[in-house]
This record gives sequence, structure tokens and C-alpha cells, in this order.
Amino acid sequence: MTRPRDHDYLPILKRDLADGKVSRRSFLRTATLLGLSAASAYAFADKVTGVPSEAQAQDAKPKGGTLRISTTVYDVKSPAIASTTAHPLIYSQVVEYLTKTGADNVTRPHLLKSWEPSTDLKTWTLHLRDDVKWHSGRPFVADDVVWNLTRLLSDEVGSSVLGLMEGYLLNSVDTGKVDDKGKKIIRHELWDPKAIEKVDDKTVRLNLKAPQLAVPEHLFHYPAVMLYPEEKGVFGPGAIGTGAFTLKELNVSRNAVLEAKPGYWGEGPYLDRIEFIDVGGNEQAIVNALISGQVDGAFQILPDFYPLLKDNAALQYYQVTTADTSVVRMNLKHKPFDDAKVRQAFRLAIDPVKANQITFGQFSTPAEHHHVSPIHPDYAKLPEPQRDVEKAKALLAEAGYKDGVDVELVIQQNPPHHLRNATALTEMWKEAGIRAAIKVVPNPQYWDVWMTAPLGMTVWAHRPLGVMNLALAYRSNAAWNESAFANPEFDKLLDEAEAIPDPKARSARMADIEALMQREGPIVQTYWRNLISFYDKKVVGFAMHPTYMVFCNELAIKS
Amino acid sequence: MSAPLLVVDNLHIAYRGDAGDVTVVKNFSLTLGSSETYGLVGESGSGKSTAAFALLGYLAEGGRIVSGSIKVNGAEITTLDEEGLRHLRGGDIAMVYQEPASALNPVLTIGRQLVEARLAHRPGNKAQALADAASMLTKVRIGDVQAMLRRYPHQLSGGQAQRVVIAMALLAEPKLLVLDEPTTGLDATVEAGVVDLIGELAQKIGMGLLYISHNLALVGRICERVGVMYAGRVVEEGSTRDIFGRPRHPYTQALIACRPVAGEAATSRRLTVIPGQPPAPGIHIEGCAFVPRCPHAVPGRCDQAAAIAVKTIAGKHFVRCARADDELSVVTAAPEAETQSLPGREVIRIEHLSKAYLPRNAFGLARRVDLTQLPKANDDISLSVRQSEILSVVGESGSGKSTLARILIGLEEASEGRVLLLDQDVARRRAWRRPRSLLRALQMVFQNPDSTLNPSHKVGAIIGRAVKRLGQIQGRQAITARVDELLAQVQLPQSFTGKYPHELSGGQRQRVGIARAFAGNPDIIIADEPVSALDVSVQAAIVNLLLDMQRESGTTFVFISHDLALVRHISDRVVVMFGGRIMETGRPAEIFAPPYHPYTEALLQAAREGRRKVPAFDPAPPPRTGCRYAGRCPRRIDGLCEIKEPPRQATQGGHVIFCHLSWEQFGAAQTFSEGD
Amino acid sequence: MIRFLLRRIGQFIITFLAASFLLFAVTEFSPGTVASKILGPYAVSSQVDLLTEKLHLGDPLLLRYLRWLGIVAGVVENPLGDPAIGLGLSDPRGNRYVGNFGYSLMLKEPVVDVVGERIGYTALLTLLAILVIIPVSLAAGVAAGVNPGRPIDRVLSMGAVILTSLPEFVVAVALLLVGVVWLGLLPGTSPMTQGGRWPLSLQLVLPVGVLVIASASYVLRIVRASVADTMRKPYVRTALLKGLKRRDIILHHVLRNAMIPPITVILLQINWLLTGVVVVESIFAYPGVGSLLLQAALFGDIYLVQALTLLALLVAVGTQLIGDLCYLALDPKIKLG
Amino acid sequence: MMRTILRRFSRSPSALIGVTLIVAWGLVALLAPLIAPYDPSAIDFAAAADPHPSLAHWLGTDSSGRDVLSRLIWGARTTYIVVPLAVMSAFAAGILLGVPAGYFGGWFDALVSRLSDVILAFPALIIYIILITALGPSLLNIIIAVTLAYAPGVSRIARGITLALREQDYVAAAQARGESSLYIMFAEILPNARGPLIVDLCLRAGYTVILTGTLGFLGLGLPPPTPDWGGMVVESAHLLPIAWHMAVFPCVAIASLVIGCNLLADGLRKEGLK
Repeated sequence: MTRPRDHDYLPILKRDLADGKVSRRSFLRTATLLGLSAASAYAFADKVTGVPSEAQAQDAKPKGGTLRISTTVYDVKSPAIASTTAHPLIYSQVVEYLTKTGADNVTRPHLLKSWEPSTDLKTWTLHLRDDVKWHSGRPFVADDVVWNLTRLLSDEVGSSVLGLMEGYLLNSVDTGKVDDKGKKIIRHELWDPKAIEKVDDKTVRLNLKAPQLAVPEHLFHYPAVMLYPEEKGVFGPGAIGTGAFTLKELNVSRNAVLEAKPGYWGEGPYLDRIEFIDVGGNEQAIVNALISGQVDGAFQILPDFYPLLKDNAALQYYQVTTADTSVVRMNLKHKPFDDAKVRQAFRLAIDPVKANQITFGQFSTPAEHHHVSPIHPDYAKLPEPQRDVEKAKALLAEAGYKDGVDVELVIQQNPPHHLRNATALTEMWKEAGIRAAIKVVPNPQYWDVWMTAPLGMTVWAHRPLGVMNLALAYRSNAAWNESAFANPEFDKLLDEAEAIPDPKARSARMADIEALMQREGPIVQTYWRNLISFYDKKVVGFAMHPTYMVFCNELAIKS
Repeated sequence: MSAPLLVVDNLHIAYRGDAGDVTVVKNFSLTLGSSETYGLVGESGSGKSTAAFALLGYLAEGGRIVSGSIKVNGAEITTLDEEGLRHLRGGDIAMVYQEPASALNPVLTIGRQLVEARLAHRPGNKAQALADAASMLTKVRIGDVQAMLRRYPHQLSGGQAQRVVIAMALLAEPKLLVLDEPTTGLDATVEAGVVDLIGELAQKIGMGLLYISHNLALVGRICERVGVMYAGRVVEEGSTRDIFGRPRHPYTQALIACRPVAGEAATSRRLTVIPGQPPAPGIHIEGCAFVPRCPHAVPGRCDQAAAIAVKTIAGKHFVRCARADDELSVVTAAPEAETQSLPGREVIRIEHLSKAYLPRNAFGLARRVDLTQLPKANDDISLSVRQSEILSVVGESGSGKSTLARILIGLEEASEGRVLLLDQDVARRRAWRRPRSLLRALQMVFQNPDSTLNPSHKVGAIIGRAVKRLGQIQGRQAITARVDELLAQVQLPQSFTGKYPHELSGGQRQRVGIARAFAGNPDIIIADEPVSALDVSVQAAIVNLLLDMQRESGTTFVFISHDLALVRHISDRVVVMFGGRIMETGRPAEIFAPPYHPYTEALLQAAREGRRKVPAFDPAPPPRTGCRYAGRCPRRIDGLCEIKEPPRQATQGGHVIFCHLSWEQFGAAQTFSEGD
Repeated sequence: MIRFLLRRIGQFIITFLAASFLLFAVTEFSPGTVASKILGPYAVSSQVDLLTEKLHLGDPLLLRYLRWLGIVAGVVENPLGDPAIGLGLSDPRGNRYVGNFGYSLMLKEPVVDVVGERIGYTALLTLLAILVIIPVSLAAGVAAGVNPGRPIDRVLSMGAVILTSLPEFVVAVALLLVGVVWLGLLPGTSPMTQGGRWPLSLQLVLPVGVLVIASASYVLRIVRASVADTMRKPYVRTALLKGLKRRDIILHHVLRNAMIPPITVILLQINWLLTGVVVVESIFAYPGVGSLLLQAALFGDIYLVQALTLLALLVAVGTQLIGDLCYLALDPKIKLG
Repeated sequence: MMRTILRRFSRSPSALIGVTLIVAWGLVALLAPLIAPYDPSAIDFAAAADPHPSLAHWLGTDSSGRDVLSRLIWGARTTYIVVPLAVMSAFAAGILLGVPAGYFGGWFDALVSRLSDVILAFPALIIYIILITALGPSLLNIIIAVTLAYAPGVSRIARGITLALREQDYVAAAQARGESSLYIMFAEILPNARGPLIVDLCLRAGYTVILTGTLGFLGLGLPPPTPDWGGMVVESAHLLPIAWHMAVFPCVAIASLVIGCNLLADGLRKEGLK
């Protein structure tokens, strides 16, 4: 077996880092994306920049103990159709991903030893680790990967991975049948029978229909865990995985108990036992549970409660800056949002700094209406958007809405800051003649209308790259394009950006995209939130992860 | 005579009211020997019940004894503590209540309640107490004693319940028995039994008896001494003979005179009237409270405080009247020129009318059942009424007399038979399906003054609506004029149009009800017990009013009543009903003298003074076959009466009796077989 | 007496069936199809269409109701559990059994299991609440009712009016503020898990407390009114004038009669408790069926909502039946009439 | 007339307190535009950093920087729109069903009674949860839900009273005049049923205030930014330990109005007994 070849761009990247043309963080991100192992990337970066990596500093962690974490305990029978970031909290301790994006927003190989993209980013070769074994004792092999990926992409399973990878791995086929409502029934199939190709027992090759930069990130999408094929996709207590723990007990909405599995291939586990406790959907209840010591830590804490917990001597505060946000998206299929002037007026009427202040205050940063975050490596800094009520009014008048517009903003009941954001926006809109009524719906009901409502506030989870969100949400006809935004120029720019591995070069292209979004885009976006949580001070090894992941094998409890 | 059992001295009792205290009992004094029977008579609101309850140290919420003393066996009870009162109550003084059914605890067996009374005051165990209870039940003439002990109050008839309450009172062997209107609400024949029982027990047991009633005649039957109360004061007291024979207070005199006497034939249909009505509690009248209604009142004398000083007439005959020495006598009604009502054309004709209430299923739909299997409220009634006639229908509760009225007026539908009203069959046409002309032709005066007028409407609106609907008068002014005219006719001032019913007295309400009934100049008026719920002193005026209006307008009257004396007094013709059937019809002279139906005979016996004892009985539901009265009839022919329908026997004059006895046997039997 | 009971039971069955149809109609008219609920927010429409077709969700309402009844009664197979549907839902009892309410769309488990796991907790909560409410409110209600107008009556009555006026969530927030935030004596949540710092008994204090405060005061008022009313009854006067001791009068004559009207109210209170349970369980994260119902309704978990509502109906109808039995025991008019 | 009403109230202190509370809040609702210091939905961005009560904001600001006092005042207006509408509609429905059911009896009564049984078998909150989650929270839907949940109870009361009143002689008198059933039910019977119905109305109005609060607490309240007491508690209940003023004042407002309703009902009932 030949040693994986470095990506063509890597040497250039290394030079840019040495020259200070890219930041240390950008370097780590892109280098790992291009197949350099995280250890090597960190080592190189440390050598060049002289800053020691925190990943290297590892105290000896104590062993033993039970960790109790408050979270919603969902049914995780079928990780493939997991629909929230709380689902993997339980199963990802047992079954694992091929890759892993750390709390530092850097993606590293996990069950993979390394990956290797082609220069055109259309062929990705995945090298599996040699030392990974299933709990049954059988080695982890390429067939397992092929089975899992193929399954995740089938219509019958209904995984959201399908939506993510559809663009570069699948074709849509019209079955010719229609359903009761006369709608065509569309099925999906791999665009090429060899799209997911087993090279040998430890190597899998993905042959893409279109170039894709974020394949490793996609492999860390939360449903994309590697299940034990013999169990036919069903997960549950006693299920076989490759992880550091096994699931002992699962009581949906109550609790889940996991126990350490000795002989884990990676770090840890230090803990004997983890218990995930569901104290119900009430945020206050979670805080109460923390205060009263019923749990050692929480999936997350609403920033509203920060003042209540910050002075608690027993608790340690954790936070992470993320690209987690919610956007007010306008659906272009509905008047008045078919007119770009109206959309721009909706943005111009808003002062993102003020909206951000009401929404989260210190726990977020103002956003700039283009869904690319400063923490994204491909972010390009544009002038901060300024509020201009007069111009907004003028634009509305130009678009034929001299007397303003009446709209209904649909928002989810939870989290509560959605309502605050919406309140701040509607108040500011009011001055520009935009009369928005807020309609709060129970969260599940929002998902009935999220693709169709004229004006809605949709939460978008953190994704490591700026292009990822843009591709998912705003590319013409993308599966999750909730705004029906279809702009050839945008698509073209995005295609170009996605083919540029160089963050510098890409951010130049991103600047064009961001400007386009600010001018014609379908969203009003005013904040990026930080995720915060509190853990008991006895818990060591924890870091707040931008997608709420907790790597329990790295955690330990001090006595 | 030994030391008196009870001495009440100058008792004043007041209640807390909205505008300060209201004194409801004033200057009440009473001395009662240990086996004396004393009757306290008065109308509602006269304070008689309050005084009686005070003897047991019991006052309703808000009441208090202002001054005076009550001594039982020489011991003052107004200052007793709770434990002392407990011994007094039931032990020394026991009480029998009005409405016996509600005086018994609905969830406890009779036995339990009796045992409890017995054990509260006399030592002994449960078994002994139960035995005592059983023997006491026997004494009050309860038939199956053991079964009775296990029963609950709702399984008892009114007469049974009252006898149980009496038994309960006697179980503790009290020295004084207080009876508060014990027979009010009971049927005449039942009432007679209970009254006789009380009189008999009082004699046998030898205890003191205080009998409270609004019925002077009834009290006179039992008691040695009588006190008459008016507006909180005893206005006259004396032996029964003195009170009835030589009443000295104008109120007592009027009270006696205003009641028609059953045994008397009417010289005039009009009754002697006490004008006005008793003062409402809390209204202060200086001097004699009867002055506003008294024909003999002398201003400047009777309305002075001194007017109510007690005067001794003779011996134990006292009176509170300023003119007690003036030998006043009652002012009787001037006899009217008797206009003999000529039998006019037939206005109502009832043929084989039956009414049964169909049972309903869970969906509210009438179940199809065989009519003959159902108990009937009216059963094969045939009757005719002529123009300008006063026809009275008498009977006890359950006799079907009210159902008959309701069918006539169109509140109910008949199940079978025909009802011809001015030649139109209305048997199955309720009022809303009748033409306006028929509605106008027949109207009704109702029994209960509390419910006859809609409390939410003003008097003017109530009469006005009737005028508009029935009088065929349109236009506000015309209606107002007619309303005023009607008010004048019922002798009410015009100012009453703006009053609500609750501002009116019972008699005034009945007057408004009468005005309403006459609004459309009806041809026929049905009056369902129009005075039975009124105070005695007010009844006569209403009856007179009705009679006057009838005479003036020539209206036909159907008069429903249980009051035999009244019926005899005013009727042209009488129908006696029992168990949904007609027992007897005829002119008053025919009905109230032999030969009569055994049931009519029993009714008359019950009402007659100095009559033979009536055995107490438990009225059973009438049988479905044969004579409805067979179950209670002392002259029943076994094997015949309860099986075969009684034949119709009639004289040429129209006197009809339905009975298996022969015409010669009616009224012949002068003695009842003393069977239980 | 047996006829009375049989008739009532018959009425209850009819009521229950009618209510179940009403429930089915309302829940099945909810926006959002079952298929999209099952597949979650990110499913693409082709996946939703496929499932809608497989589950025959386009059939007329009545047909679907009858099929649903059949499934619940164990006569018809539940198609959700069919492996051919490919939802990965399975039930160890099979697809046809009595009481088959299908699967919780939210929890992806058989409804029977979900409910079965939680029902005990709610039963415990309500039972404890009732065990406190009934003696407390009876004692206080009688104490106030036999002393009408006295200070004890005024204080209790006024207090009861104020407490009944407070919504459960206000009471809960107040108790939380005092018990948890200020005093730190009690746990803020009651997940009923063992092994933490708080024993189960302490976890129950606040939920039970809120229910008791919200409900006991109402029962107290009803009992007080009934007792005061009974005290004015002629037969109580009879007992008093018989010379019975006050204690005996209250125990033997007042109480039994005074209890007859409040029975309905006390039993209806169980219905109210179910209402309070939803709020209380949600606030205290108590693992009962009340919070589950709210979550299920918000999620649009049709099958779970149906099962839980039917359960509530069963409790409501059942308590009515208990009420009838109480009437039978207390009121001889019904027993004998 | 007015004087007798006043005298009656003066006799019952609890009714007097109740009326005072209800009228006081009613005045607040009526005069909201005049007495509220701020627009209830205006955001004070400066105050958002420190929401606690201050000279500018006597009762502080809420989590979105809006003046609590102003929202409380305008919230009274919301309450005085929602609650009377909902309760009136429930009473209209209940009376329109209950009075004829009691008056006519028969199949109509059976139908109404059985239907009432069916609806009353559902715990009230469950009706609201199911309906509101199905229909979505709005003024109309809250009214629909309250009507559906309360109408059976009202109809039972109306039916019971009618059943008793239809035996009254004045009803018989009206029937004997050939009055239409409609006239008898609504001119003769209904006015006399008003006492118990008004007492019940007060009680139910109180419950409806509680209910709208509870619905809001469960996230099923009126759509924002409507100033609504229940909603104010919901939006800030979780901040109680940090910023108590946001939730406590609306809680007090809800409680005082409900207490007012209950006291008035109590007083009226006692007066009715006399």
C-alpha cells in the first residue's frame, strides 16, 4: 500500500502560513481538509508559529466515576434519521464517525487514518484506520463503510444525509407514478454504480458527480455514524459499535445509561459510566437540575440563565463562538419577496447591532445578512451593514409599496431568543413601513411550513465552512432551499468558491457572494450565537463544541 | 295544680335586619301547667314559631332574646350553657315540626334516628333503645314497626313521617311537647288522623302541650287554652270556650268569622273580610298593630302605647285591646242580592278524558307502552260545565284535579277522550296550538302567589302583556288604560304598575294574577287553589273579589280546591275526585249531606268539628282496577270493589255517585269499622 | 340498584365512544400529515409521499376511524409496524393486540410502552395529591362550614378564594423561588431518578405541593358551602333540638349529608388535577403523562395524543362511575329508589 | 335601581372588593392609551442592558427591552377583550342550548345533555391543548376553544334552572296565553335565571383569565407582540431568579383580577341566598 499522496495545494498552504498570509486557524482547517493529518498539521503550525497546541498538552486524567449530563433523551433506534443535535450525544459514544470536527472547528480523520481528495475535488479516497475493531471483535473494514454510506443515501431510510450529499452522489429519477394529490413520486439513486467504491479492505473511494470540498465535514454530519451492518441499522441497548462506551439502558424522555467498554482504540475512556438525564423541555428545569446537583453538566444552557449560574462556585462556565444562527428568510415565491428591492429594504431597516443586543447581548455577535461567519475560514470582511430607514422606504416605494407592506413572520416557540429577535426586528421594521405580525408556532409545526411560509425564522446549525451553509440553503433547487432563492450568478460564484481550496482565494470569491447576498439575498440575519454551558468543576476534559458534541471518551472526573 | 311547668315572662325576641334590629316577638308571657294543652294561633309572620323555638333556647341565625325570662320547671333557660340546653332540648321539651319530611335526616334509618333521641336523654343500651323505639312507633299507630325502623325518610308518606317525628319527640319522655304547625301540608283526611293522634297522646301521657298553628279551628279541637298572636304580640288568650264563644279582640273575632263553616249552608256567597294585610315584620305601629285593619279602631285611643295593655276579661281570659270593654262584635259582609246563576249553554264538555304520563327512554323519546298499564292522573273523566256556573273540583293531592285544570287550559295534552271548549275539541291541542279566540275565552288563576308573577317583570308589564295578547288591544296608551282599569277592578292602586312582584304581599300578587286572568274578558276562569297559600285573614278578600268579578262579568268558574268549607260556600256544583277519577258530582246541598260517596263522607268527617275519630292510615297508591278508593274505603266490599269498576248511579237532579254500594246505603253507615 | 349501575355504565360507554370519535376527528384534522411527522423536518417530499401512500392516509375520515378502532381493539393489524413500510418500528407484541395505539411518532416506540412507563408516575403524583387534598380540604372545609361567620371561617374562606385564584404556574413559580432559589431546601426538578443528591421523596414535595395548593382550596370552598348549607337544614335543627351533642350532630347528621354534593366536585377535581398535572409536570420535569401529553400535542404526535386523551377520558368517566358508587353508599334515595 | 345595586354591594364586602378590582382593571384597560407611559411594544435599547425598575421604567423592562408597566396596562386591555368575548360566546352558546333543552325536554334535551357529557368528559386543558395545537393560537381560536369547553357547563346550569323555572306558574300563565316558546324561554324564564348565571359568569371569567395565562405559559397564548399578561409571564418566568419584576407584576395582575372575579361571584352568591 502506497503512502497517501499530499494534495497539490498543501505546499502552497504551508508557505502561506509561514508568510503570514493565512491565519493559523485557516491553515489548520484547510490543511486537514486536504488530507494532512491533524497531528501533522498542528505540528507544522506549532513549528512555524511557535504557539504550542492545546491538543498536545494532556494531563493525566483520573479514572472512574459516573458523569450525569442533562439533555433531551430521544429515541435513537435509528441514528440515520436523527433529527436534532441531541440525538448523537447518546449514540456517538457507541458508534462513531469517519471524521471528527473538534471544538476548534477543525475536522480530523477519526475512524479514517486519512483522506485524499483529487485535485478536481471529485475523487476522494478514504483510508481506514487499521486498529479499529467492533465490540464484537471483528475489524472495521471498507465493506462496513460502503454498507453504511449506501444505506444513508437510500430513500427508504430517509436520512438527512441524503439531502446533504444528493448534489454530488445521487440522481433523481421520476418513477412515473403520482400520489393521491397528483404529485410526482421522485426516487433517488446513486449517480454512478461505482460512486461508493471499495478499493480494498481498508480503502473506500468516493467518485463524485460534482466537485465537493466539504466531504470530510459531511462525513461528520450527525446521522452519519458507522453502524454494525449485522444489526441492520437498528441501534439500541447493547448495540455493537466501535466507540468507547456501550449503551446499557435507554428510556426515551427519561434517561440513558452508558458504560465504558475497555479496549477502546483511541483516547480513554476515563469514566466508568455516563448517564444522560432528560429533565424535560423546560429550560428552567435544566438550570434547576444543575443548581441542585442533579446533573454534572448540561447539553447547553440558555444564555438567559448565565447570570444565575455564573457565580455558582461549583460550576465551570464553557462557551464557544459558533456559526449557529437563525435567519429571517423570505420566500421568493411569495409577494412582496419576489422583488429584490423589498428584500434589501427589509435588511436596510434593521440595525444588526441593536437586534443582536436584544436577542442575546454579550452571548452573540452581530451578523451581516450573508450567512458567512467571521469564524469561517473563508469569511471575507465587508463594510458593516448600516441601518438606513429612508433608503428602505424609498426601495419599498420603488417596488410599488408606497404604503409599506404587511407580512407575517412565522417563528418557532423555542428557543425563546427567536421571539426576542423577532420582536426587535418588527419594531425596527415598523419605522420603515414594514408591518410584521409575529406568529409563534410549536416547533414541530414550524417544520411543516419552513419551506413554504412567506416569511419565517429558521435556525441554522453551525457548519465548519461558509460554503456549506450557502450550498445547502441558497443554491438553486437545493433540497433545503427554504427561500426558493434561484440566482444563476450566485450559483456560479458558489460553484467557483467550492472548487477553490485556498481560503485566501476563496474568501475573495466569498466577498462577491456576501455582497450579492446583502444586495439581493433572501435573508435578514442579525446574530451569530455562542453556545454556552456549565459543568461541575470536577469534570475535566470538556470543551464546548459548536455542534454540541461531547466526546465522552476524553472526559474524566476529579475527586 | 302543682308548680307550673313553663313560665315565660315578658319575652322580647329580635332579629338582625338590614335596617337595625327587628323585634318579632313582644311582651310574650305564658304559663303552662304540667299537663295543660295550649294552642298558639297566628298568621305567618306573627312570631308564633319564633316564640315556640325560643322555649327550647333555639333561635335562628341573627336572632336574640332582648329581654324577658323563660323558666322550665323553675329553671331559667335564657342563661343556660350548651350542656344545659342539651339536657333541656328533647329531655324537658321536645318538638314536632312543620314539614316532617325535611325534619328527618335523609341518610339515616328511622330506627337510628329514634334510638339516638332515646339514648341522648335516658340511659340504656342500643337494644333497649330499639325496643323502646318500636313500642313508641306502635303507640303512634305505625303498622309494620320492624320494617319502619329500617326505612329511610324518603320512603315515608307525609303522615307517616309526622308520626315518626312525634314518636321521636316522645321517646325521651319530655314534660312539654311543642308542635309547630304539625299538619300543615298534609291532606285533610291524613291531617285529621294526626291531629286526633296528638290529642289522644296528650291525654294518655299527661304532658304539657303547646300547639302552634294558623288554623284556629284545628287548635280549638285539641287545646284547653288558646292564645291568638298578631304582629308579634298575643292579642287575646283564654280558654278555648271563651275564645270561640266570646272573642273580645276584633282580630280574633274576624279570624273566626272569615272562615266559612263547613256545616253551615251559605246565606251569602261573600265571606266576611278582614281588610288589608298583616304588617311586615319591622314596621313599627304605635299602639295596637291591628289598627290599620280594625273596623272599630278609634284614633287617639287605639294608636297609643297604652292600647296594648293586658286587660283581664274574666278568669284567665285576657285581651290586649283598648276597647275590650266595648263588647264589640264582628262586622259581617252585607249579604248580596243573590243572583241565581241560570244554567246557560254548555261551555265545557269533557268526555272520557284520560291522562297518563308516558315514560321516556334515554334519548328523551316517549316509549310505546300500553296505556292501560300506566297509572293515570285522570282516568275516564266525563263532565260538563255551563255558562256562568261555578263548578268546584275537590280532592286531595294526587286526585288529579290539577291535571284536569292543566289539560283544560292547554298546558298538557289528554291521552284519551275529548275536551270540548266552546264546541271545539282541545283535548290534544296545547295552548300554543289553540286559536287566539279560545285562548282569550279560557284563562287561569294560579295557586302560588310566589310563583304566579314573573319576578323579573313589573306589574304593569305583566298585565299589559296579557292585555295585548288576549285583550286584542293595540297601542301603548290603550293598553295602559286597560291595565289601569283592571288594577282598579282588583282594588289595587294604579301606582302598582311600576312595582316588582317581590314588593307586593301575597294577597296583592294574587290580585294581580286575577287582573291578568281577566285581561281578555274570558268566558271561563279556572282557579287552581287561588287562596290556599294565603294567610287566613287575606283569603276571604280574594275569594270575595273573585266572586264579585264572576258575578259582574257572568264568567264561568272552575274552582279547584281541597277546602270543603269554602267549596260548599261558593259553588253551584261540586265534583269530588279521587285517584284520577270522579267519585261524586252534584249541587253542594247534595254533596254535603247524605247520601254521599264513602270518600266524600270521609272528607267531611275529617273537616267536621266534634267529629268521630279518624283512624290514622297510610295512604297507598290507588289500585289500577276497580274503584280507586277501594284501598282506603272503610265500606269496601271485598272481592268486588277492588276488581270491578263501580257503576254510575244518578238522581234526576244530576247528583251522580260512582260506587258499588246501593243508593240507600250511602251515608247510612254511621260508624266506621275500626280496621287498620 | 344494579339496574341503575348498568344504565350508568351503558351511558358511559356511549359517551366514551362518542368522545373517542370527536378526538379522532380533531387529531386527524391537524395540519401536517403523519408521514412528515414520522420522517422529521429534513425529509424531502419524495420520502413523505411514499409513506403517505403506504399508510393509506388519504382514506375518508370515518373509514380511518373505524380502522383505528379496529387496531385499538386488536382486530386489525397496525400497518405502521409492517416491516415493508420500512420505518424500523416494531412491537414485541406484534401488530395486532388489544390496546394497540400504534407508535409514538416523537419517541418511535409503541405507545403502550411509552404510556406504560410513565403512567405510574402520574398516578403516584395524583394519588399523593389526592391523599393530601381530601383530608386537608375536608377538615378545613368542615371547620369553616360548622362555624359560619366566625373568624376561622373568614380566614379559611378568604385564603381559599385567594389560592383558587392563582394559576398553577404562578404557584409553582412562587414555590420554586422560595424552596429552591432562596432556601435551597428542595430540588428544582423532579425527574424521579435515583442516585442524585435528592431522594425521591423530596423530589415529590414541590409537584404535589403545587397540586395541593391549587386544588385543595377549591374543594375546601365547596365542602364549606355544603357543610354550611347542611347546617341550616331542618333535620340538623331536629338533631340539635333532640339534645344531641354538637360533635355527634356534626359527625352523624351534618357530614354524611354534606358530603353528597361535593362528591361530584371532588371527583371532577381529579379531572382538574389532570389539568394541573400537565402544568406541574412540565415545570418540574416530572416524567409523567401530563408533560408527555403537552410535548406530544406540540410535536403533533397524533397517536400518543390520542392514547393519552383516551386515558384522561377513561379516568374522567371512571371517576364519574366512582362518584355514582359513592352516591349509592351515601344516599339511600338512590340505593333504594 | 342603581341605588339598590350599590346598597347590595355595600352589604357584601367581598363583592365590593371584587367589583372594585374588576372595575379598576377595566378603567386601566379603557384608559390604556392615556395612562401607559410608553408604547407597549417599543424597545428601549438603552434599558435592555439593565432591565430592572428605574425612574424611566417604574416596573422595569422585559427581556426585549419593553416597558413592563406599559405592557401591563395594555395587557389589561387585551384581557378585557379576550376574556369577555370568550366567556360571552361560551354563555351565548350554553344558554342557546341549555334553555331550550330544559324547556322542551325530549330528544333535544337528550341530545344536548349527551353531547355535554361527551365534551365535559375531556379535561378542560386537554381540549385547549388539542384545539390550540391543531388550530394555532389566535384570538378567534382561543374564543372557539373556551366556547367549546365552557358551553356544556353553562348549558347544564341553564338547563337546570330552566327545568325548575318552567314549572313556575307564571310560565304556565304565559303558555296559557299562547305565547311562543321563544318568548317564554327568553322573556319569561331567562331573566329569572340571571342570578346563578351571572355568578357562574364571574367564576368562569376568572377561570378564563387563569386559562389564558396557562395557555400562554404552555406556549399556546396570543401571538406576540400582543401585550398579554399570560404571555408576559411566559416570556420571563425563566428569568424569575434574575429579573423577578418581569414575571411577578403580570402574575400579580392575573391573580388580582381572578381574585376580583371570585370575590364578586362569592358575594353575589351569598346575596342570592338571602
